[in-house]
Parts: sequence; C-alpha cells; structure tokens
Amino acid sequence: MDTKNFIAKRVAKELKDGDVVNLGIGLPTLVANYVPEGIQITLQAEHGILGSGPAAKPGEEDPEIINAGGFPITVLPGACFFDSSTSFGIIRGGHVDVTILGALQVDEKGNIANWMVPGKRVPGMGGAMDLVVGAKEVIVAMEHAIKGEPKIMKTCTYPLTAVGVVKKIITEMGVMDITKDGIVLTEVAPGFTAEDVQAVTDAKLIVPNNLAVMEI
Amino acid sequence: MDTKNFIAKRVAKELKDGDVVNLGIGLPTLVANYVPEGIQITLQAEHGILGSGPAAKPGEEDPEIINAGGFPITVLPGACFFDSSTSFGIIRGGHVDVTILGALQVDEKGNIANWMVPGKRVPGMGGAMDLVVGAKEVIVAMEHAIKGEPKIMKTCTYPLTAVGVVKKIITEMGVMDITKDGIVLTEVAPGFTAEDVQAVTDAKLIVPNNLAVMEI
Amino acid sequence: MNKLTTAEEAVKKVKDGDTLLVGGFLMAGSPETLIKALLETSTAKDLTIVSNDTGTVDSNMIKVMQQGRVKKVHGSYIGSNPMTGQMLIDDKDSVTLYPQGTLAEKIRCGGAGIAGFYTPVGVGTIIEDGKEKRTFDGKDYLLETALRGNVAFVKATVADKFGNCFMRGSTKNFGAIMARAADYVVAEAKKIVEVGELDPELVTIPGIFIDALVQSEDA
Amino acid sequence: MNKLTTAEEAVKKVKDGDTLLVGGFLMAGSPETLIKALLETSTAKDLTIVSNDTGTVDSNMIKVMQQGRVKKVHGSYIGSNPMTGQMLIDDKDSVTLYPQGTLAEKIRCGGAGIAGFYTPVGVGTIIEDGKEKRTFDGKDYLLETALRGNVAFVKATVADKFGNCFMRGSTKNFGAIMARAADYVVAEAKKIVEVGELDPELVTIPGIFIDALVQSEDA
Repeated sequence: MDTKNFIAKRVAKELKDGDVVNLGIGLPTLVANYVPEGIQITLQAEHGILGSGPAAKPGEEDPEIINAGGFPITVLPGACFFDSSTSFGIIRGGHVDVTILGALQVDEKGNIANWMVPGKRVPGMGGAMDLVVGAKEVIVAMEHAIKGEPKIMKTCTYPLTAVGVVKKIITEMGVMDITKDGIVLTEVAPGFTAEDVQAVTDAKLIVPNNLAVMEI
Repeated sequence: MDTKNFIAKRVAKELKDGDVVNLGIGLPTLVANYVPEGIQITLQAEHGILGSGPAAKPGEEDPEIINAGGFPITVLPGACFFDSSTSFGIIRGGHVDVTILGALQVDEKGNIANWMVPGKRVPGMGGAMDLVVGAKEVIVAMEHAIKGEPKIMKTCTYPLTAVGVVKKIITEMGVMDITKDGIVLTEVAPGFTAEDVQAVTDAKLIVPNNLAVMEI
Repeated sequence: MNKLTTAEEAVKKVKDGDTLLVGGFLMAGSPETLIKALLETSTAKDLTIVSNDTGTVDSNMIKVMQQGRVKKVHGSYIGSNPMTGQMLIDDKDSVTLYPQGTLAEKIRCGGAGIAGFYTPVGVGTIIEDGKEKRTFDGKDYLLETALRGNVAFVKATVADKFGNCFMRGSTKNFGAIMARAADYVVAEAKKIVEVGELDPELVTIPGIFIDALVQSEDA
Repeated sequence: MNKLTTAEEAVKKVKDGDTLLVGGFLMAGSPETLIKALLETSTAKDLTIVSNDTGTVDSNMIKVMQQGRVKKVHGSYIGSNPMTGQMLIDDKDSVTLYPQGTLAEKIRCGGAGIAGFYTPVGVGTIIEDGKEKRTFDGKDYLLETALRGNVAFVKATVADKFGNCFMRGSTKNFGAIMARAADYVVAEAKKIVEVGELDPELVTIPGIFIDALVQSEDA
C-alpha cells in the first residue's frame, strides 16, 4: 500500500456511523474506499450533492453529475441535489460532521494554511474556508513533510485558511491531536520513532508514555 | 356591480402583460376576476406559489395547495412551489411587479398603516410589510372612508406598515396618485365630484383641471 | 441509524424551557400528529414556540397553549389563533411578531451559520425598535439576527427512511427551513418509502437534517 | 411575452462596462452557447465577470478574456482558468476571490433584497481585510455585502416557454441563484417544452426570473 492509501485508510477509521463527510480533492478522496464495515456515511460535495457515490464507469458518464473536481461520478440511493447557496448553508451551518482535507501547513494552534503560497500562482480558496470553519470536525490528511521541510508548524507562515479549526492530523508517520497544550502525538506509524516524527516537525510534539502504534 | 367589485375592476386596468402580482386577502383577491383580455399576469402567493389559479371546486380541494388565506385553490400551467425564505426572497428582492392590498390608512407621503389598530387585538403583520417594501409598485385598493371617517390622511395616526411606498390609491370614489407635491386626484367616479371626495379625505387633494371620469 | 419511531417517543426530546420550531402555514404543512402527541403525552412546559401563525382554532397548538405550557411565541400572523392574541394582550413581551419574510430569513440564517442580515423591511415602523439601522447605497436597512430551536417539528408528504422529505405544493413554507435550524428534528410524513424510492430532484429537506421520522395520522 | 430568442440576439443585452453573472461550476451548468455567442457576435468590453471559476481551458470564457474584454473577475476557485490566474498576477485588484459559500450567499442576497450578512468564514485570514468584524454570542463574523449583475447567463436542462427552468443534478450550483440577481437574465436550455409540461415541483428557477430563452447547442 502506498503512502496516500495508508493515510486514507487510517483516516477512514475516524468515521462514525451516520456521519456527513466532505472529502477534499486528492488524497482525501481515497478515504471513501476504506470506510469500515457497518459504518454508513453520507458524502457531501460542496457544489450541490449529498450522497455522492463512486466515479462513473467509462461510457456511463453523465455530464450533469460531477464531483467537485469536475469529474463524472454516480450518486447512491437516497442522494439529493441542491444549489450552491443551499450547499454552503449546509456546510457553514454545521451540518457536515467531518471534513477531511490536505494542507500546506498546520500549526499547534489548529490554524491551517492550504490555499496559497505567496509568490506562486493563486488558484483560489474555493470551498475550503467554508468547510474548515463550518464542519464540526476538521481532519488534515497529508504527507508529513515535503522533501524534509516540515508542514506541521509552531506557527503557520503561509496565509491562513482559518484560525484554530484543526483538531487532528493524520500523516504517513503518525496521528496527532491538537490540544490546548500543543500537538500530542497519539500514534506513531510502524517503522518510525517519536524522534523520527519530531525531526520533520517544526512544532514541539508532546509524546505520551503510552504512545500507540498506528494501525490501519 | 357592488363597491368592492367596482374597485377591483378598476384596479385590474393597472396591470400590464407579464406582471407578477400579489393580491392581499379580501377585496384585492377580486382583482383576479377582472384581468383585461390579452393581459397575462402571474399571481404570487407569499407562502410559496407562483401561478396561483382560481379556488378549487367543491370536492376537488387539495389540502396541500392553499392560498394565503388557508383556502384550497388550484394552480395554472407553468406554476411552481417553493419555501417561505425563497418566497420572501422573491418579494423583498423586487421581483413582484405589483402588490395590491387594503389599508386602514394611507397618507400623502405614501405611508401605509394596515396591520394594527392600537388598543385592538393585533393579528400580526404577516407578509404585508415585506410586500409593500419589496414590490415595485404598491396599489392600495379600499373603500374610501369608514362611516365617513377618512382613511386617506395628511399623516397616518395608526402604526405604520411601511414608509413612503404607496404610489396609487383606488377607491369607489376615485383614483389618486401620490406625488412629491401631494395626493393628486386623477379620476373621479361617476356620480361624485372632487368636492365629494375631498369631504371624506383628510389629506388635501390636488385636483387637476382635466379631471377624468373613472371608467371600469 | 434507524430514524423511524413513534410520535410519543419523538416528542420526548422536547424538554422544559425548550424552543420548538413548528412548520406549517395555517393548516398546510402543519405537523398535527406531532403536536397532538406533545399535547397528550408530553408534559414539557415553559416552551417557546416559533411558528408563522401558531395554527388555527381547529389545530392542536391552541390546546397546548390552553394547558399553560407556552410562555413565549415568535410568529408573524396570529389572527387565526385567539390564544396567541390573548397572550399578547396579557403580556406584550410574551409574543414577538416579525414580518413574515424576516421570520423566514432569521430561521434560514439559523440553519445556515449566518449570524445576522440587513433587511429593508420594517424600517420606519415599530419593528425597528431596539434594532440597529444602517444605510447601504443610500437605503436604510435593519439588522436582524438568526433564530434557532432545540427541536423542530415538520410535516412531509413523502419521506424515505433516511429522512429525505418531499413537501408537496404549498406545504413547504416554514418546515423546509426549520428542519435546518434545530438541534433535533422530527418529521412526520403522510407516506414513508424505502431509500431510493424518492426522486433525488424532489427532495425538499435532505435526510441528514432529520433525526426522527414518524408516520403521520394524516395518511 | 415571447421569451424565445437566439443566442446572438440575447447577448446584445450585454453592454460595455456591464457586470455579467455566469452560472456553472467548471463545466457543469456552464452556459457555453451563450458565452460562445458573447465571444463571436458581441463586442461588449470592460466587463466584470462573476463566476465561481471562470471555466476551464476548454470553455469559451477564457477566449473572451483573451480578447481583452474582461477587466474584472469576482470568483472563488480560478485554478482551472490560467488567464484569470494571470490577471491576478498582472493586477491584484483585477480579481477578487471569495470563499465559495460567501460568493454564493452574496449573490443570493443580491437577488433577495438583503444588503449584507455576517459570516464566520474568513475570520483571521486575509479575507477580512477592509471588512467589518463583529461578535455575536462570543463568535466573530465578517460583514459581506450583496452582489448583483446587469445580465446573467445560466443553463437549464429543461425549460418551458415561460422560462421555468429545471437544472438537473449538480448543474444547479451558481446558475440557480444568479438568475435571481441580475436585471436581465438569459437561460439556455438543452430542451425547451410547452408551458405545463414541466412538473411544478421540479422548477429550479421560476419563469418570472427569465427574460430570454435560448436553445442550447448542447441538446
């Protein structure tokens, strides 16, 4: 299993029966493949779907039913459709239980930066700001560092997407909870030590005595 | 023809092809019976209908399709239904061309009072405040006075429904335009003189030389 | 995730002091099965009722009010329920009246995470008492704030077992927005179908908003 | 009241300096027939475009922009149109980006007579620059104001000749709200039917909002 799928599979264990979940583009979309047995979730797509299903099969694409990345998908029984103001009413109103998305940086205050790098071409924030502010729980799912450069920071240096919203970070190296005391490393991935994780983390990690091994 | 139908028939001549019209309860509902030949209007009902039709025939009542008074009605081809926030978005957003409603008092500034009489049981304003503020044109259709007591005032004495919104008043005695100079009597009903109208009007009426006769 | 329950069970969620949002415009879309269960099987008191009209003399809410269990009403048109009119006479602070569109928008905002909005409705009337007035592009507006409930009762024409609700014709009115603005939402439906049987394009309220689903006596 | 017309005729309503609302989310619900007519038969310039994404490299808006006719963009996600990204680099004031829900709500308010609203989205970010921040119940919100256009282009799956539009699946997105927030609204429809043939419960945009109706080339 590659790194992205490893992360996605661990993230999926966070989901609870009945959750309404919004998955960001990229790695987070893989989470849908690993929803545990017996857990039923409803996927929300910010441009106007509740009950999104898998990608459409070749030859069965319907250009009127796409995901937030613009690709043809299917919907599951019990799905429904609505306009963007209704959709963001759902998001901003706190009716999405979990949003899972990537980040450029996250810091120990729960701040997240995931929409622009100063000096680089800006794609726009899309629905990310609404999602991280509106969802009841924000899980950041990402690779721990980029070429050794930490992404988990004491303080974000990139422009923020939102302030104090992230409660959990899941990477290929471990699982971290953001608490008022700082970032607690609750699980470490097989093959890594807490020191390994700290070495590519800018924020000081709090490591409990009973550090668990990350299982997927 | 009785007074109410006389007023309603004259009001109907104000309607233009394509108008979206909201009719208040009581006398204004009669206007629908007199829409001139060749003029197509769309009736809006504030609880969520565009394209309301006549009352349902006995035995054909559908409790899920009612008018704003709670009575079973029909809808015309091309009708649609929506919720209250959407409906008042239509009203407040200026998408109703004409609202026709009764009043307790109207004054020469275009102020209207039609929702409460101090000291009497208050039924609530319902959608009246939204309608008179939101509609592009507000026509007051009412009997000119109550037992000789004027309702067309220099200044309303009852609590207002809205400020400066009424542009036209149609009664069994005449048609009046509210202008920045005051209330102009533009038409007088057959059998009345301008003096007759003034006698039961608190505001000073401006009477043009070419005062027309009110025709229905 | 079985949302199907009885009216008696569902109304147990209403506690003393709760704010209860009740869908409907007069009798259209009024969740009478649930209000009847509230009347007959619940003792919750000191209730705040949010309703366009608090029903008519023929509906169940007036009986709940006659039991002395309602301490406060937020509504718009109350001419059809003389008990509410009497409450207003007895204690003017016990009934707050709003322009109907303002009431609808306050509830929509409550469900959509918006704290407040500026409306031109009510400017220059007694509605503006105590409210911030502000000018945008030369026109005056009043600040109105969001309204939410602990529990909402709504009525659907058809619901699937996930809670997706189709509210037919002019029954959508307040129920469609109230279902998004309460912590616990109960829908009664005239007809309950399996998931997948309701056309996704006909869903008035997505099932994620519905916590409990009750067969309506109006079936 | 015949609303049926050609794309060429309909786009004549767009004048120099106009604000044009364009429905669609990437290609879903994008009114390409109308944008193509704007590209090929109109010379209107100095346009302000309001669009979630200003389309993709495969759509027509990028070509209108290449003609130098767009001076300003209001959008949310512009990663799919490199011309818009370039505009932002060349002149940071030429592109204003909003959180997607804020953009949607600004347009909804523009159509619904609401001057502004308080949203928690963007607090603590560069989005709050120049905006009023205000606390409600201990939580911070930003004041955002309404957005309207002179003309709107939207796409429907089915429309009747009165203009009632059904937008199927995930094509509703921005078109459904933009059609309520412009002085002149043009809908292109994949299929046009007689009045009465469209189920009243399937109407996404009531016909009263549509001024002109055009057969879509995507039929």
